Amino acid sequence: MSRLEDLYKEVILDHYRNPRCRGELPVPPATMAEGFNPLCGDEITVYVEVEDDRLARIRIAGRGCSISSSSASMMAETLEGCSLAEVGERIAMFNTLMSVHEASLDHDGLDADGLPADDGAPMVDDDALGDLVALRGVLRYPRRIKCATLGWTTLTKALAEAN
Amino acid sequence: MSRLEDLYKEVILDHYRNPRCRGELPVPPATMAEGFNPLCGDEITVYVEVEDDRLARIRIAGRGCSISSSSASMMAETLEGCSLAEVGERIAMFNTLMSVHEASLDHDGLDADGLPADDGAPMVDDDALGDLVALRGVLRYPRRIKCATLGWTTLTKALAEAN
Amino acid sequence: MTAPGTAVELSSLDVTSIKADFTILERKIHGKPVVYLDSAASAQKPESVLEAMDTFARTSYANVHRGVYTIAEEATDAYESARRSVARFIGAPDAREVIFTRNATESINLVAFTWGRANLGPGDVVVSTEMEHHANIVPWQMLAAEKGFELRFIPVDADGRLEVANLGRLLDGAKMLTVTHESNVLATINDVPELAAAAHAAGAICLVDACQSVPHMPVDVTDLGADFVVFSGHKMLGPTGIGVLWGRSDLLDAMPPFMGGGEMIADVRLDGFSVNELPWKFEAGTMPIIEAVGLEAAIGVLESYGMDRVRAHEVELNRYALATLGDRFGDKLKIWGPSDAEERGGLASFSFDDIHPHDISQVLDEHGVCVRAGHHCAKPLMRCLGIGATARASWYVYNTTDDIDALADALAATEKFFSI
Amino acid sequence: MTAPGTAVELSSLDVTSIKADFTILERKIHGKPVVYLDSAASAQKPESVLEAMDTFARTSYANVHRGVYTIAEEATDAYESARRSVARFIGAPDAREVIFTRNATESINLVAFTWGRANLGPGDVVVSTEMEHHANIVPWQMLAAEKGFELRFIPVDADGRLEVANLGRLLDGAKMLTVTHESNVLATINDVPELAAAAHAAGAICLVDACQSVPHMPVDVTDLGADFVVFSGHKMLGPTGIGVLWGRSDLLDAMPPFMGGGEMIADVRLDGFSVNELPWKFEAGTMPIIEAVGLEAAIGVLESYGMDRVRAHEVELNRYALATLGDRFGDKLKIWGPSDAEERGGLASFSFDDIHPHDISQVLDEHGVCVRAGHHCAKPLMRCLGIGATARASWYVYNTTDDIDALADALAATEKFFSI
Ligand SMILES: Cc1ncc(COP(=O)(O)O)c(C=O)c1O
Ligand SMILES: Cc1ncc(COP(=O)(O)O)c(C=O)c1O
Repeated sequence: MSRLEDLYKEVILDHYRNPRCRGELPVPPATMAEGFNPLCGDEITVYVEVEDDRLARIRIAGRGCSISSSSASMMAETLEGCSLAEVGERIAMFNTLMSVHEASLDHDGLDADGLPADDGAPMVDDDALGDLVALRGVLRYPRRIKCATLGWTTLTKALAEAN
Repeated sequence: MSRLEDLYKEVILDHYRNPRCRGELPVPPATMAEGFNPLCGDEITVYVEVEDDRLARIRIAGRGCSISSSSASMMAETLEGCSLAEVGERIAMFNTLMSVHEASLDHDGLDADGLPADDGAPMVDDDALGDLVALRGVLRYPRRIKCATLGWTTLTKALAEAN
Repeated sequence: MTAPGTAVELSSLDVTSIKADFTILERKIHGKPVVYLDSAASAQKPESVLEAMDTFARTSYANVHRGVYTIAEEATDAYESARRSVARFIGAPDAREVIFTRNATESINLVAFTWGRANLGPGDVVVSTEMEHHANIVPWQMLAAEKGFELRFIPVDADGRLEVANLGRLLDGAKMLTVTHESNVLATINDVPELAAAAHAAGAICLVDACQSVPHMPVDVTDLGADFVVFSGHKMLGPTGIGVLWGRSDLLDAMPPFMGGGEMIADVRLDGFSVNELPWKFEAGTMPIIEAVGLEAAIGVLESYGMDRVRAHEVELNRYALATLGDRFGDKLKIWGPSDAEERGGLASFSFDDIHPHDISQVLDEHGVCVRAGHHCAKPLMRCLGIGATARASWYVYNTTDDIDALADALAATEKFFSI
Repeated sequence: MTAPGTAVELSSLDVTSIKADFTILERKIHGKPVVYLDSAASAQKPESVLEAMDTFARTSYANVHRGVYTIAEEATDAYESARRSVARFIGAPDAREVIFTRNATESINLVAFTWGRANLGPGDVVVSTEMEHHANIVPWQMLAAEKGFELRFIPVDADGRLEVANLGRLLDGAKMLTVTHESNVLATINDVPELAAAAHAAGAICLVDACQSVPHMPVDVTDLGADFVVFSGHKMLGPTGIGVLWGRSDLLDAMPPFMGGGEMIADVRLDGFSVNELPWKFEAGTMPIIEAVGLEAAIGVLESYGMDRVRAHEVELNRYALATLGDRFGDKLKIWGPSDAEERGGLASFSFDDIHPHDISQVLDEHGVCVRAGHHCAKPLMRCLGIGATARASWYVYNTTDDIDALADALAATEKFFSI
């Protein structure tokens, strides 16, 4: 089961069982966005409230698999309270980590294990990622990458609404 | 070349080289109809003038392959001057001869030579057909049947116009 | 996995010899023999289908209809022979009523774009059901948005059956009832003859989405009383790239053409065109010729099994699956749809112990068990059921009770994995 | 037939070894070796294409996009890899701009039904040419009848070239120029970069029918300057049942979807739906998955030959054919289109001594020689040329000068037969 445990790391299962920042926020003052994963039907709603250029509050509603729920939960926990500049950086970093997704039509650059090959692979510093590094294992499962990124792309839309 | 000569009988080549009843008729009093063979692009126009329940005059215009030209030429030669009742009978007889065409979506009933098998095959008296019997060879070439029938279906339309 | 020999005897089909015809089923996934339980999404292809296509391509391939040389004649004969086989298989009165398309989705769109566009406008009504596949909802929504007619849906009851109590009211003023023969999520088999009769009584015509029925049970379009019937080749042991629309010839004759191009025309001038006769009127451009040959071979295989026996086999698997999963997982596992094995098609969508279907499918794969997870292109139905997704296992001619046991074993392992 | 050894050396391609890859070319017709000269209608399929499809179906087949299990992942990867290969082959900036369809005809209809329906109305103009295939005329005629825009045609001159003297006036007010890259009758290769630039200067976009060019010469969609490019798999050594639409992503993004169904949606509710992203937005229902694998293999084969060399080979055959047929039949045989071998694609449509093309093709078949006879789905062009039909011989990677000699010998026999 080592392959599976690579995907379902303990920290992922923990966030799945005990999701952080669950709930809704009144709109307005908050803004919100909905995201769909056409593959599995998962729906997620991200609520954000921006105050003084900070992501003051973030709440996640909707349902998802362990990967999408835990990714959104980790995202919310990591980003709540951060400055918008930091939030933008984190999102960019996560997108880079998952960039096999963005290039999902072009993921030739995987090594024999399905992990990004050294050359040309996105390089993201594990330390900067914190818990999120646990999601690296998803890269082995290209179809699940959309699960991992669902919360993040929905957050990006919600923040765009806030402008 | 015996296969070929079965298709291109001498009488067919004769009608092809010297087509009978070529030309047009003034409309009215004549009526006319146009026919297309979508396979090869052949176009034929049949002009008819009915007087006293007789097919008084028939003219053929347009271009076609040896099979469609000769079939139309033989048709015109045979039918000009006949009573409408006789014309109807001849058309029906020809359609029976070519009925592999009408059932071209269902021509399972061919024998090993591609000719209609005895059982279930259309039985038409060779004597009654006259020269037209030469067109029997076409049945071996299912895709050419539309060539042989083009003049006849167009005549049927032209006669319908006359009513 | 249960010990060898415990598999229930299924007298209806000789599955062992059938299975040997499907090379892919010899494969191992992560070291485990593959257990393919996703035939409702697409079926595997037997030896004789692959061979028929390969042989045709190696001996008689050419473009059809447009050539008089021998190979082109042979190719045309093969293509039109496939049409006749389809007509025979579904009891179509006339082979000219069989139109080849890319898939069932295109077949439905064809009807919406042609019959629909010509016949539907403001004040008109199209009735569908809450259990339809997106393929039988979205084309009508797109057309409704353009033409301004009303779209109504027959609701689904708690057992996953169509709620027909108010059918008369729903059909009032309707011009079209479009309904699935079998739900690809609930396994419910709808009473199409009754529904079609009700539609006709209300002055509507009836389109039947037979994607899940034609591959799995005897279907006769005349017995159904339908006006249009659609299905896909790839779900019935045939190749991808080919689907079927059957329609009553009077309706097809009256309909405008769909796509424009070669073969569907009788004549083209710079200022206009005239349309070819049926069935070619609806077949624009070079069609899936090799695929038609494969579809005919698939029909031959199914006919050799006998569709009655295919159905009997699947009902036996239904019975075994309902019993096994019920015994082993009790209330933790909910199978959606009717509870009677006889009333179901050969599939089971389930919810399991709050584990997300995606995660179920992922862990099952580790055991070689292939099931689908998601909304199965039936999001409106998912909303009715109050869920986002299900896992779905579906069986076909090559599946056995061993496969159901493998599913159950893998589900037990899944439960354990997520409860650690 | 000329004696062995007299065949002109074609340095560009190793045709002997290529030919060995096409089993069907070993066949005999009426006792004569088959001489396949109908690749412009459809090409034969090499070993590696047939094998790629067969192997995929035997090892990794499942429906794509909707499953997370291993085989479904492999199938999805194979399907999306085919898309990337197509993008690379035609120099598409982004694989998401490559839409799979059933054939080129559907690709053009897709643009007409979506871009056309959204952008064209009374007062608008679409410009096409007199040398188009029906696939690039009828869809626009159908739409013009519905939407009331004007359709104009660039005329063809006596040499079979587009008459561009009045291009500016024709393009005045146009929103779309839709033009073939190479005429499937005249063999004329149009100057698409110049035509597309003229279209853009007039404020129109440009669709290129590349059915006859992509299989036969290097084509780069960016170099063409086109906005849409369409072609079919079956003419480029690939399977039937799959075609391609390439489009600029900004145009595709702005277009409404075409057919409704699974895969093309992001969400469906009873009261509406939202659309998926590119390219899937335009791919409704189960696509030709196995065929995509075959198309990728065909591209691999063509790339291994090198498209420059494919083109060079065909030009050499052009040269040989023009010389041989001219020498042997003089004025009795008229080849339509440009007289310079370099300006022509690899085909020759001809009229011969008043013998009807149908009759020519029939007698040629008796000699094993396969040529097409008819209007080649270009009836408006036939009317311009003042003829009803032509016979057409077309060559490809597996043809040699021997095949041209066989054609000439069979033509001599035809002449003799009809002059008896
Ligand atoms: C120039 C041209 N355009 C369009 C087509 C239509 O292609 P298809 O039948 O594959 O859709 C063809 C081939 O028949 C062609 O030669
Ligand atoms: C009930 C039903 N309708 C329609 C479809 C669509 O079939 P296809 O994708 O072959 O067009 C499917 C299969 O996915 C189905 O199960």
